[in-house]
Amino acid sequence: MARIAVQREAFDLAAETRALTAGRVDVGGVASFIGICRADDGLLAMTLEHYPGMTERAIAAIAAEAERRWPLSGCTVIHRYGRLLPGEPIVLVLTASRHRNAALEACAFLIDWLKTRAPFWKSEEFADGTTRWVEARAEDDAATARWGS
Amino acid sequence: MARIAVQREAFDLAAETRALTAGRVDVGGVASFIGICRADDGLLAMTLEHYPGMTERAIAAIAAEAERRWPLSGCTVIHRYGRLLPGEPIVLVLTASRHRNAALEACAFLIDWLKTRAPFWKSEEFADGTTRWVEARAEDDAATARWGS
Amino acid sequence: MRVLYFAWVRQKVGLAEEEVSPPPEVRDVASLMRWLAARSPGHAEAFANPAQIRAAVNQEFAGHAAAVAPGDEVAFFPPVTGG
Amino acid sequence: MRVLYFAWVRQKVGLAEEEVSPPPEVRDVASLMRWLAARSPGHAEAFANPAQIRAAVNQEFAGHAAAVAPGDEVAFFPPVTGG
Repeated sequence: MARIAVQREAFDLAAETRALTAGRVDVGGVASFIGICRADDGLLAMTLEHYPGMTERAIAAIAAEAERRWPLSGCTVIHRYGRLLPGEPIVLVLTASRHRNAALEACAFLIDWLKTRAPFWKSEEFADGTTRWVEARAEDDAATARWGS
Repeated sequence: MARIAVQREAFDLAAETRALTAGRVDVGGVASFIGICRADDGLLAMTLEHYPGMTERAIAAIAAEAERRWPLSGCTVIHRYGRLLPGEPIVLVLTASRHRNAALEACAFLIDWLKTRAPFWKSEEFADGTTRWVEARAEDDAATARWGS
Repeated sequence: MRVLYFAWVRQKVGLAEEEVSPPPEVRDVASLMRWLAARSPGHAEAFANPAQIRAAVNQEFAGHAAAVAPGDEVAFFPPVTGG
Repeated sequence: MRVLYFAWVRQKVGLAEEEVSPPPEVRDVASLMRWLAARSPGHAEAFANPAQIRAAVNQEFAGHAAAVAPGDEVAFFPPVTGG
């Protein structure tokens, strides 16, 4: 059963990692990915909007799919929303397994699917005062497609 | 230039992650993998022996290969040696990049190559008093081979 | 029926959500979009190009042919950009 | 020439390292293993199956055909199991 959180606050990587492994001696590897806000093209800030209720369900479904595909001993997904500055973390994916490949592959799978299957939208603010909605990218669809459906 | 450490002590995941991203606004993702000692088959402890001097060179060469293959903004490999108990972390690989795929793939590459190209040997102690050297596994060679040479 | 809007769909409509009672012939997502488009200039602009709009019915992603019924929660938004 | 042993090679030889002065005809890793095998029963046991042994010359992995020379640091060990 994955731990899912959708929150404004930052997350604690070390604490989340400990929670996946504390008291266990059957975990051989923990993989993680942190997505971070970049300051491309004079970006000042990014605001993430989401669909409360559906977001948690969608992420739980994605995590359940990862747990169906790989023998995970634990899985954590924390996705932030609200206004974030360059350098701030946006999303954390953590996977634990007996075997390194299961943890690494499930981690890559989760972040690819979150990109295209979790109901978040990003609005970017730039130094020149303009704002724009981030458009979905064909390469993210391709990254999702490589895992099959 | 990667940060390489070969040490007896545990490592600090959060501090190492911060070191890769502090003051930067061009990092879009940080991937990590932590290998952990499992208590399989009644294992009581594992002792890692290594080749001081060569170990650091070999890991630096592996990290340089990762930096040649992927556009990384940072890379950290910390490998422990000495006697470790079940549940204790053995190795940390951290990769940072503008793009998530570069970070995730380089992280998987590094741990695969460390398995077969870093001069470490593991001796296992079991509850029945026996000890044995861990043998190299054909599947680790296959995992290394998938990256080409 | 509760209708929710997100991202630029929300901005163009000018509302985050509204309660609507479409007529019985509105039975799927596509016909609901056409019916909503007539409610205001903002709605019309939001739904001007239905191919750009994604939907969810009762918090599950749904195609434009998916059925909708009184009591459903239906959401409209651009393609998602999570992660 | 400095010779280092690791893991079960070290245990069988009974030494972690030793200084040796092989004769001039010992020019590669394979002939060095044969020459070392004659030094003691422990050495003989360690090198009984050369196919199980990996080597490094001056801290770089080296095949059994790699050259060795006076002044080199040569290490012998089982296949590595890092990570």
